[in-house]
Amino acid sequence: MNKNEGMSLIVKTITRLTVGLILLFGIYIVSRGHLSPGGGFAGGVIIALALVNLLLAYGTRGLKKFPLMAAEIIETIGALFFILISLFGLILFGVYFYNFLGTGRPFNLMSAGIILPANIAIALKVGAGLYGIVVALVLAKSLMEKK
Amino acid sequence: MNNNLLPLLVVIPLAGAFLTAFLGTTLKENIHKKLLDLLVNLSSLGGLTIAVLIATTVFNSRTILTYNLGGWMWPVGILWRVDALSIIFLVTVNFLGFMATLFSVGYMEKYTDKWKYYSLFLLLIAGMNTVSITGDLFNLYVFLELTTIASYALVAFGCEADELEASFKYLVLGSISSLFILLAIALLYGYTSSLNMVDISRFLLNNRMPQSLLTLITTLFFVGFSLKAAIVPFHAWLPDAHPSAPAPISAMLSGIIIKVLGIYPIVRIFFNIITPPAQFFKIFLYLGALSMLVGVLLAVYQWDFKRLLAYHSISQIGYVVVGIALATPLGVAAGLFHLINHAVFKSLLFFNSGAVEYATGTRDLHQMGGLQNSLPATSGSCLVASMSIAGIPPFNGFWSKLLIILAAIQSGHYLIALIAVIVSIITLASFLKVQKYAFRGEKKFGRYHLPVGMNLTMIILALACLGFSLIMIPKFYTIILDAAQQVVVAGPAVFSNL
Amino acid sequence: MTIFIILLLIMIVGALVATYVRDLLSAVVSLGIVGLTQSVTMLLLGAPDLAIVQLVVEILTLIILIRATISKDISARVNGPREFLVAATGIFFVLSFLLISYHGLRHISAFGHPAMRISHDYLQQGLAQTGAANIVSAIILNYRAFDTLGEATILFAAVIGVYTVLREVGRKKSDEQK
Amino acid sequence: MVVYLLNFVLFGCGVYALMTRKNIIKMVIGLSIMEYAVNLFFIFLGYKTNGQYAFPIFFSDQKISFNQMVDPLPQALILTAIVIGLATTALFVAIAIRLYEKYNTFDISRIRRLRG
Repeated sequence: MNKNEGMSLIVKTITRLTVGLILLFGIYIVSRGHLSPGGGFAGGVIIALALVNLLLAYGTRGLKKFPLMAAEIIETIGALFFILISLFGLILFGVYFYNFLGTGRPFNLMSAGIILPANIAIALKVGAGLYGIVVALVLAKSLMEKK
Repeated sequence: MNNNLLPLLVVIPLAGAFLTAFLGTTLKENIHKKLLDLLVNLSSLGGLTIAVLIATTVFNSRTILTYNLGGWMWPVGILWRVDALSIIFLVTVNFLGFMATLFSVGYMEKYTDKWKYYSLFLLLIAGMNTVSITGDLFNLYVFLELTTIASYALVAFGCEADELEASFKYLVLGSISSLFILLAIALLYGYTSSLNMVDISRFLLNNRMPQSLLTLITTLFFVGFSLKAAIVPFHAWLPDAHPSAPAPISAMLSGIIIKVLGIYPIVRIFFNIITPPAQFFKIFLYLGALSMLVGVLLAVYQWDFKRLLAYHSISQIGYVVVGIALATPLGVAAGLFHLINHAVFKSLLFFNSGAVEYATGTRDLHQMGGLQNSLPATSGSCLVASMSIAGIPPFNGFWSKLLIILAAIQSGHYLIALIAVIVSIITLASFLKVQKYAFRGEKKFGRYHLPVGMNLTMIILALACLGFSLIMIPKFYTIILDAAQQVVVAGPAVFSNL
Repeated sequence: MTIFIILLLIMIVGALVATYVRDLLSAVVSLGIVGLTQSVTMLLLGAPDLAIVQLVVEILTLIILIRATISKDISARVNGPREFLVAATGIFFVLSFLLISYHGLRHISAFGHPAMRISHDYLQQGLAQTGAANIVSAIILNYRAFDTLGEATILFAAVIGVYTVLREVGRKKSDEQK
Repeated sequence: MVVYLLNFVLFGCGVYALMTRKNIIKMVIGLSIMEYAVNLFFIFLGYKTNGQYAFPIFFSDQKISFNQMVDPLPQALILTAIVIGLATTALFVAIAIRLYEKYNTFDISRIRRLRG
């Protein structure tokens, strides 16, 4: 993994500065999904874009920190977590997808019952899944160029 | 109690799919192989037992099972609605799903990354379960899309050149049909501002839809769903997608996917929700007859076993469409009866072709020969399936084709009845060719022992080919077929009492 | 009202440029124009949720598409007499579709006056029943949460599908089967 | 009414691009344009006049009353449709790359090994 893989030095330094901010913005969008626009999907895709940004700037060397298998595992964990949330309603109240956490006080973070944990589950799933798709496409293409 | 079984129908396959993916990525190949075979078969068996339980409750109590998701009343929340019509599709989906998982334990050893196949397959079952029980149009669209996306990847599972091209063609036509369906749902929402089937049909009863909007929505829905059902003018993807898919997947595709995603929504929307313009059923009938003819004529020249079966699927779907398009009580009952029978014998034929390909490695009828004694179970069950698809008396195919022909004569479509008879004879000829070249003829292959799961599946399905002709007995006929055709023929009135 | 017409015209021009330009990369970029203008239109239509999702999904689609346009062969058009026939059937189909839809579209709810029979309940009791200030999130994850479960599963199926399609060898060699 | 028609014209552009272009990437673009048109049409159905800032989100200092707000149901549905479009496009591009690896071209007329 030589140094000059990925894009030029300027892009690498800019990415190093901005990746943290993009991730923070993604987490903000996910966590305030029920109060302001955004939610699990938008936040998840933003998180995926931050990681893809890292991958494109540093080339496949960036994969060490966040390998493809980790993305697959996080994605299935997110999916199982979301199914679990839906099942809790069935187990506790006998109604599938019931909001078993109540509605809480409006306009504050912990307010909307299952919406916040579900948003987190979706964000995990969408973020890791889309990152996995882009990594798989990038790896497939580099493999083909060698052929 | 049985209302709570409904969510399990969807949760078990979905949780199974996610667990399979989780175990597939974390554990090593040799560790997770046995575990996943067991897990997947258990979840599809669980789905089957729940479907049968729900079927018995609906048949005995003759009521409609409803379920409000999330506890919200149905125009606000999503409504699940299981009546006699959706029971037929529900039980067939889970029965074929269990057969396919049993078959693929042995068959899929030829492919790499078996856990990905299992995960996508369970998503197929979850999607079709929801499509057959949901009472909400957009929910039907989302899980229809889930089933098709899972089947795109499964058609291209072998990653060979022609499989990728077949999957590419299927993807293009599948996406176009999904867009047409979504556009039709948007227009319907524009007029009725609701997505719930019961709400829409009640709204349309008292303020009738103007003729121009009705034709637009009818054409969009019809084009969308007949692309999924491979009815003749839109059948281009089927003869490529089915042969290149792995055998259990082409068995599911021909057996049930084109029915749950194609025929069922057409029946539900055009009989129960919107009353289409008068000439719609005539067009639907003639397209069905055309599918019968075109499918079998193209099938006669084929020498590739699976491609021949794929063309026969198009012609058998034509039979089902002709039955249902007659819109008479006998016609609809005959169409649904043939739909169940076709699911059984067509999937058995695809399993046979898979077993032959597994043993001999070829799909070409020329290179096969004398398989009668090298693959006894396969040739026996293939004989049973060929006779039932050709409509030979003791087997189930005969009874349903007979009912369709009687229904056509009863409602005065003599030409269509004649076409049905001619097509049945050509089908018989085509399958005699298969028997002669593949199973009789001089011996080319030695004795070959198939994995036990494959033989077991083929024997069960061969018995089912015989067993399903018992539905002709009046007692079973009334509770299964009569109840279903009453739902269809009753039209929008069926939603009035809910 | 006119702002939407202008934005839609920009999108139509972007779509036509995307079909007729010969180089693949500029076709993908003009697809980006269509997508981002749609994001702005959704913002002006009072759908901030969708504007964010559309914008971000559009960026990801562009990344995926640009990574795929590696081929140097200029997009070969259907040329010769066959091109006229195909173009003619295409235009005929689009025009007949527009004609039928023109007559049909007169009868759905007029632009700007949606008949919100069910959405009225969402807006009226949404905050009280679900506690979520963002009614769209309330619908997605509480009233119609099952659609979102289906949605997440569709993305899961697509991810597993991409991994299946992109693996190098599909069928095991006959020797390593046993 | 004009806005709906322009939406259908955009849908027609997508259909035209899909039918007449032989390059796989152009077909992906045509399909995406069709998806954009259908999604936008659904949102146009839910718009209320001068509802540019009437997005269906409540704030503690609420200025807009709920009967001025835009229809939230199509927005919830189209969030799903956009992600379905992304899933289809990702699968499409994955298959296109593998086809390019096998046939070394994006031109579907040269990929015609199967007879339909």
